[in-house]
Amino acid sequence: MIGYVLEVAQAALALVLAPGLVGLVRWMKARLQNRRGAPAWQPYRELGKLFRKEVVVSSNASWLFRAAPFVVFASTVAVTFLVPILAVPLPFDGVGDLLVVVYLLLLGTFFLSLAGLDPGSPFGGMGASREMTVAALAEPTVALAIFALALSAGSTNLGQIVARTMTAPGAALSPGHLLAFAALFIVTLAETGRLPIDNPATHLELTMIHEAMILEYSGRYLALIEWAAAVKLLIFFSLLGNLFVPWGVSMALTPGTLVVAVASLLAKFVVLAGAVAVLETRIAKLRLFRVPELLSASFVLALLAVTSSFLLR
Amino acid sequence: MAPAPLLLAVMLAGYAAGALAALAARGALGRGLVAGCALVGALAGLLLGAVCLGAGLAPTFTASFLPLTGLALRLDGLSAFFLILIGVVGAAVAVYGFGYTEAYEGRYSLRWLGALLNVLLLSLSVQVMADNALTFLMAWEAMSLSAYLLVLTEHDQPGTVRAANWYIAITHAGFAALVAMFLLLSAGELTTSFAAMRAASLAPQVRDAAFVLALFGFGAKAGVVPLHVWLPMAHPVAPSHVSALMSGVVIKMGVYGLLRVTIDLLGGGPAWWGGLVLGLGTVSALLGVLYALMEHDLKRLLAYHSVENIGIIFIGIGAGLMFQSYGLTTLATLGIVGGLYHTINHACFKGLLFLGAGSVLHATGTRNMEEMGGLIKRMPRTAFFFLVGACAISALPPLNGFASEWLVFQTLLGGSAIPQPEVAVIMPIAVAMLALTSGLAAACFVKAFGITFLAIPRSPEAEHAHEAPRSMQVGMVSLVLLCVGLGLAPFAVVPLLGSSLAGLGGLAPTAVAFTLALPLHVPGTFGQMSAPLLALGLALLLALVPLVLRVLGADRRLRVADTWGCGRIGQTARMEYTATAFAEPLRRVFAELYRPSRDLSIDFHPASKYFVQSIEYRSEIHPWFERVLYDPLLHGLRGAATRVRRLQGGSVHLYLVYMTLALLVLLTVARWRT
Amino acid sequence: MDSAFSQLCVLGSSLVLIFGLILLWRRGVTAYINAFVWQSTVLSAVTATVGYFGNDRELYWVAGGLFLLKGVAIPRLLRRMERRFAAERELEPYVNTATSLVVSGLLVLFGYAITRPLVALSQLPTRAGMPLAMGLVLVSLFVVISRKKALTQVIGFLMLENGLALLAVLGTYGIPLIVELGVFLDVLMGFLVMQIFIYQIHETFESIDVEQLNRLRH
Amino acid sequence: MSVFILLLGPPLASALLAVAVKPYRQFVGWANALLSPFSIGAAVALWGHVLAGDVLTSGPGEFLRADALSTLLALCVSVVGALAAWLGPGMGGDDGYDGAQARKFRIFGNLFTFTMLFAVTSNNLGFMWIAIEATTITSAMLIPLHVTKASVEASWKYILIGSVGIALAFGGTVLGYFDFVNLAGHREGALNWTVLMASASRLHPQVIQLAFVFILIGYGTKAGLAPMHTWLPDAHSEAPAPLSAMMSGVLLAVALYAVIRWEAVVTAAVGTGFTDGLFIALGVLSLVIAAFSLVVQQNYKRMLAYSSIEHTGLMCVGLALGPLGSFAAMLHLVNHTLAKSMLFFLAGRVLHRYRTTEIGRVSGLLTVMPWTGGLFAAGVLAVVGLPPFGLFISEFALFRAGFAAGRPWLMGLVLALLAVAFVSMIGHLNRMLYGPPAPGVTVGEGNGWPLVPLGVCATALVVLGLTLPAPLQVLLERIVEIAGR
Amino acid sequence: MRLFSKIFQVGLATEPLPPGGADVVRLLHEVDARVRRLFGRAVAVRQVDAGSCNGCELEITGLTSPVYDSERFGIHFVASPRHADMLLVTGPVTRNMAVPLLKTYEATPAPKLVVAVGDCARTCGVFQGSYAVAGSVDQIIPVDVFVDGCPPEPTDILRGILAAIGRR
Repeated sequence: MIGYVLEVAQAALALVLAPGLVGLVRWMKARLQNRRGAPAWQPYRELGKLFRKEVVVSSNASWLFRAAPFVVFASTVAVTFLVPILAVPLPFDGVGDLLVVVYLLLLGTFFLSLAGLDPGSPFGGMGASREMTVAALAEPTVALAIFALALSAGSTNLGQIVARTMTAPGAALSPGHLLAFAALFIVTLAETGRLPIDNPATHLELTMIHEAMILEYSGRYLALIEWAAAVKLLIFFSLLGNLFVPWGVSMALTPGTLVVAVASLLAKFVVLAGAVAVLETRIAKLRLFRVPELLSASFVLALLAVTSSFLLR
Repeated sequence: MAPAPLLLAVMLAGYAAGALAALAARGALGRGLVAGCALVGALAGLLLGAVCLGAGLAPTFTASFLPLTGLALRLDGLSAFFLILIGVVGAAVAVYGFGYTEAYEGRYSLRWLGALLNVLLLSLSVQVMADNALTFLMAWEAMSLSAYLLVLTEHDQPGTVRAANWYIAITHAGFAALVAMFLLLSAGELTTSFAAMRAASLAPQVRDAAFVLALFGFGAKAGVVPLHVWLPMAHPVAPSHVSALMSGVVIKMGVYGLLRVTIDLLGGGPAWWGGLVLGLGTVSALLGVLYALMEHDLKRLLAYHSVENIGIIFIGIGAGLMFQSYGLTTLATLGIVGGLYHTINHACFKGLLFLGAGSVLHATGTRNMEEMGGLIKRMPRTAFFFLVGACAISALPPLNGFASEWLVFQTLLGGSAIPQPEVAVIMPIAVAMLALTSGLAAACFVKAFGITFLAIPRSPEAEHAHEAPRSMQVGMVSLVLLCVGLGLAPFAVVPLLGSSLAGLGGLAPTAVAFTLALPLHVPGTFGQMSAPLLALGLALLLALVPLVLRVLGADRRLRVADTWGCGRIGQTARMEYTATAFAEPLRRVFAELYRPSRDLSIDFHPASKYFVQSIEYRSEIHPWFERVLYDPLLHGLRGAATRVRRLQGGSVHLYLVYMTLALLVLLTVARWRT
Repeated sequence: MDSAFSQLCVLGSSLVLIFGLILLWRRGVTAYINAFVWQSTVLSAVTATVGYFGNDRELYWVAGGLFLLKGVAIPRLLRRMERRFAAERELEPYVNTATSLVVSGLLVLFGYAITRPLVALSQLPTRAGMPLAMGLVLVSLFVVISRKKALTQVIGFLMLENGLALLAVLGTYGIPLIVELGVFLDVLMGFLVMQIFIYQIHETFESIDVEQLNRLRH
Repeated sequence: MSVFILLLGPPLASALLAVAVKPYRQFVGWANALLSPFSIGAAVALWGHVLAGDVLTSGPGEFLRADALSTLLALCVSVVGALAAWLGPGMGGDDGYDGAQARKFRIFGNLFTFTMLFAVTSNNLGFMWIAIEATTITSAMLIPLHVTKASVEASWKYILIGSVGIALAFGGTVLGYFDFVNLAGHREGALNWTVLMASASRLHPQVIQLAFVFILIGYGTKAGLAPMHTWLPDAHSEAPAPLSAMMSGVLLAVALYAVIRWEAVVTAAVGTGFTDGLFIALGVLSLVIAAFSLVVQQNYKRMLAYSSIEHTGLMCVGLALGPLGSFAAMLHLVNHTLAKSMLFFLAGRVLHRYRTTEIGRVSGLLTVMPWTGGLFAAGVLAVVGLPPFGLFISEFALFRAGFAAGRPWLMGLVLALLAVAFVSMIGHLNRMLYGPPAPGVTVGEGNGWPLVPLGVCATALVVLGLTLPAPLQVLLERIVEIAGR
Repeated sequence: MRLFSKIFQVGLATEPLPPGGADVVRLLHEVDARVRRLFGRAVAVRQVDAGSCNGCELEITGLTSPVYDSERFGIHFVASPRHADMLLVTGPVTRNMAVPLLKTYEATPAPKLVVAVGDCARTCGVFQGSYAVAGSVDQIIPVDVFVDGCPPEPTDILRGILAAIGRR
């Protein structure tokens, strides 16, 4: 029973924390630009505002346009039940493994891209096309990273991976793991629309990827999409944090370990957010047609990860 | 046991009656009879398969009907599975065809269309039950021939005859290989019965040769790269319900044959067999989807996706064969089960997609996606069905495509069990390629669905499109339900598939014990997942989110306005993103592969070059294997033909010279022969 | 006695072959017809000789038939055709005279080589002539191949049959009479049909040059 | 005796009737058509005798003899002869022939049938030779039924090459006789096949081999084996349709019959190795030439002719593949006879309507003459070896024999060549069947009754594809025994 | 690394917003309290150039710089009017831009505010009377706040925006 409670609590925590995480990255970036910046909780205010605004829908759009935000949100939230954020093992661990996670996220992307095409705006189509390109090219890297992890853990189920890594800490520092981490980090940047692949703060339609798709959205639909994007960032951070550096994740489900889990999770988030912020300050956006090069680099990293796991087995 | 002969008789009678009725009756009655008889036959076949698979029976039927060897039928698990496959798609296609062929009335010969459809179904059903080589080959050629003639239905359309020629040429080359293969296997055994082939002990070289021939023959039918060239030509020009049947079932006979021969008759082989199948599968999957991305002809796009999905099926089977060669029978069964699962899944969703494309074609009269758009409002049901198919083929959970791809992934992950790392390393590469394939497939179907159904119509035909008639909808709905059902119930389907393979050469004597609990737990290896719970969760969340929003008092105002286009005045279809544009980024990424030829011509205003009057952009992609593989072949053939033709030069003296030379040579041989 | 018989046979066969070779050497159609007449006459003489020495009455009939058919009837028809087409001279052949003679020499040698087992097997005194008969068959084939006029080809073909007849007579003292009669009938009919066709060729092509017959190809 | 009279009489009587009635009258054709079934009946009666296990002989010195092999050929010849009688010129209606032509056809066509029937029932190998030589003469007369440059050319080539070839066969006969005479001396009926067979095993191997080379080249010329096939595409394409059908359908088979008769003798003398080698060499060469000639063929009658070469080659290869192969070859012979004669009759209809033999100028055949087009398509699909037609079964049996005989590479080559022929013919067929009707061609089936017997042919082909009737099987098995396998 | 040491040395560059007179900001009417509360801490701005000489745009660009840093007030610029709460309109409305401006306004979901920046937006400035000019912003769409100046300083614009959402 406690497991199910924890499962729901974990999902709720993810939902609640996600906008703050985005705010944190933004705040850190502002500071790195020598700006005062908005506080980390600014995204909550924006979401709140959007939920209370009117929705304007294109006259060309169909029901798909209105259904897509819910699909995106639901699929993303569903993932939070499968990803170990605080504790393992959780009862839903067997419902889906890492592959399910990846394809659930793809489900969201799929519908969002369709929604981008629905109003018939050229920007939407452009965004959809680019988003799907990036998603498709990121896919093999994710799969290989999974392969590398699954090899050493003997399972693709996330709880299993975390538990196995905890019991055999040496694996976390193996070259396979490190390479896989690097590969997955690049994929995280791509999947969550971060620099150098996409600039979340751009105003120029022609350079957009994710933003271009959702140019038509407003009000609560926009809020759901933004929120889902934030949750997606949190999911990837959790994967990076907990799969590769699982320490801190509660395995005993006692209050004490849970507190430690929350604390360690926050610490990991801060570190990762800092890394993203520093990176985004340091580098410029890539030209769209050079993005595949970056992704293929990450693919090579992942491939090296797998082969090294094989050879060092 | 008792119902099996009865069901078999009903099935055969149904198809035969359908074929005869088609020739006899005309008009709506004729179409109805064709559809009804085919439906009866298909359902009987479905039941027959289900009964045998469920009860684990393997009844045999023989008749001294065919010369030389007699007709021999045997229904084991594998046959039963494929009977179910034929039944499922056949039934949907039959019902759909009733409405779809109405538009053919008066334009094309409905008699032959109906008769051949039934003959095709009949030959397919007989083929999967064949228990000797002659029965198999007869049914095989009957299938090829009827499919070929069905492709020719719209023979007055450009490209149809050419497509049919390519189809029959490649499929016949494959057939020749199959004849050789079976006769090699029968090793002088004149009855060519499969039982004798199983028992025969052949030299390794002969086995290898038989395998390569089988791979060629069945690969040609299945449309594996580089033997797939006929597929994107023939599928689009066939009537859509025939395309659905061809893509859903006919090409699957390649899969059936490959399994029957390599697993059952040959009992598996060395690791390179599996490696070859796996490699071909990987290449097919990737190239198939990459070429699909560049297609703007909706049915050609789907046809290329058939290449892709056959590739995925081959990946599963290839991995299974490899594991089998290393004695890892559980993993081997798993891989083949994955392949089979994807086989039936592909039959359902590709059948559905072709039927959907057929409805679109029916409504708009064009297959060119660039002339569609906005159909979701004009034909909402078809759009919804197509969307389900698109999601399924893109392997999105919780639909069926995901379940089988997941299984294939899991099999490949088991590759670490292979003792040789340098061999095992193939598996992660296959994993990566499979992942890339499914990502690209999703991109492709965003394009296919988005450009076809969404936004505003790009042509008057699309503007005035109408919803498909009821019978066509019924055909599609049945497949939609199957896509969902197969996606939700892997826990039930997988053990069934496992039992269908039970006891086939070298595989585990009984079905692998997949637990019948909710999660699909893959024994001995990597992951588990639960499709029903996943679907339930998604459904709950989808229902909950709007509810919570309402409870929390989110704003519910909604206003309809123009599409935002930076304030420009009036939106026309020409401003929309096109399919070409959608695929452009990927075309650049894979430019090395596509080697597109671009042709850009700009007309300037006579007064100033700053005013452009028109821009014409044409770009074509020539698949390189046609250039590298088929052109030299055709060239060589034509060259040889020209040289041989020169022999018949018209001079009677020359002819007499041939004769005299032949005489002298043969006399020399005869005189000095020891 | 046998040796004389044998000598006569070889002499006759040699003559038959030489008349065949004349075709390669001379150019005029008249000369060809004359050579053919002489060849047929010698052939029937050889047949009669074999009949005499071999005590085979039937062969006299054969010899008579041969002479009437090939020495008298067919040459008359040939001469009529020759006059009709005014085809005095053969056209330039595919192979010139010198080469033709060399080739036919080789062909006769080949005939010798081929018939070695026959000669070795046979006990008949006539056996020494068999290689020459085989040589004639091959040389006649060469004539048909290398000469352009339809008329010459017909003569070559008739000589081919002469060679075969010689082979039959020398090897087996002739095939059964009833069969032989059938063969005669066939030869006559075949020749008549060929004659009809030559007239037709002349009518439609206004020449009997076979080289023109080359529109059917591939 | 009566059976033989019934077999040989009708064509002879028809020919004589046609000679007697001048100018031509329509009743001559009808009389011919009515008489021709008697031949078929006689052939069936022979079949009955064969099934009962006895060999019918007749005439002085067992002059005529009908064993299983003869019976099969007699059946084929009489059926195709009857088809030609029914569908030939001079039966009324606008068939494109005048009275003189019809009379000529009735005379020589029936003589042609008669000579073929005589060839296959003659026990004496000399008479067999005479009859086959006579087939050349009678059929050559009919090729330029319409006198054109092309038909005259074709007939000249046919008569010249055919005569030279058949003369060589005579040489072979003489050599064989020589061998026999050396062994046994002059004897009554020495050229009788039965007599020859009785002492065949003691014949001198080298001599009989040389004889067989002459025989094979000679009769092979008539059978259309490469490289002596050269007359065949010309003659078949220029001959009137009924004659093409007879030549392609049965003349080739009769020539092959002669080869098989001698092959039995040679096999008894020197074993199967020698003949097998020759059969395979010539058969494969025929297949190669036919297959590649089909690739870029532009004339549909020539296409059918090359297809005949291909099938003769195939039968020849089959004869070299042991008893099973011989069985398959004979079955193939039956199937090919049915399919190819049907096709040539149909080609005649097409030619009559389109006035061209060019594939490229025949388009929309299915629209112009749906039934003719459909049957033509069925025929072509049959000759390329697709089920449910009989040729599929016989080809399969042939391959099975080849693999069982341990010749996988040879069979692989043959399969590949057949695939080339298949692809080519299907392509040509499609060019004819589809597309818009050629300009200036009247649309409509026209006189449909000739299609009835052809439809029966097609049905028979399908029946043979689905089942092998026991009487036929027994007949073919007997033949295999005769062929010395 | 040099970049990061520079960042560290500079420290915070943002200057506090100095209190200033309301003379350059003209409030046309009080904003609805609910709207004010809604937008109080988060407002998305879509900038519309209705025909400006781009002087005002230069100043607006200054708003996102570290010195003025509008983000600290929760003000950020967005790319689509669908996302926006407020339109920041500059320049006289030219004939070409009248309909686009109107469409932009329609595209913006309610509740929404309009801030017109610069003299031209209010009076058409030197372009007044030109054949190409359709009129001032308020002649096309309802305006909530005018910010005077040619061009106005970034601080003034910031104050105008804040005034519009009731956070003086």
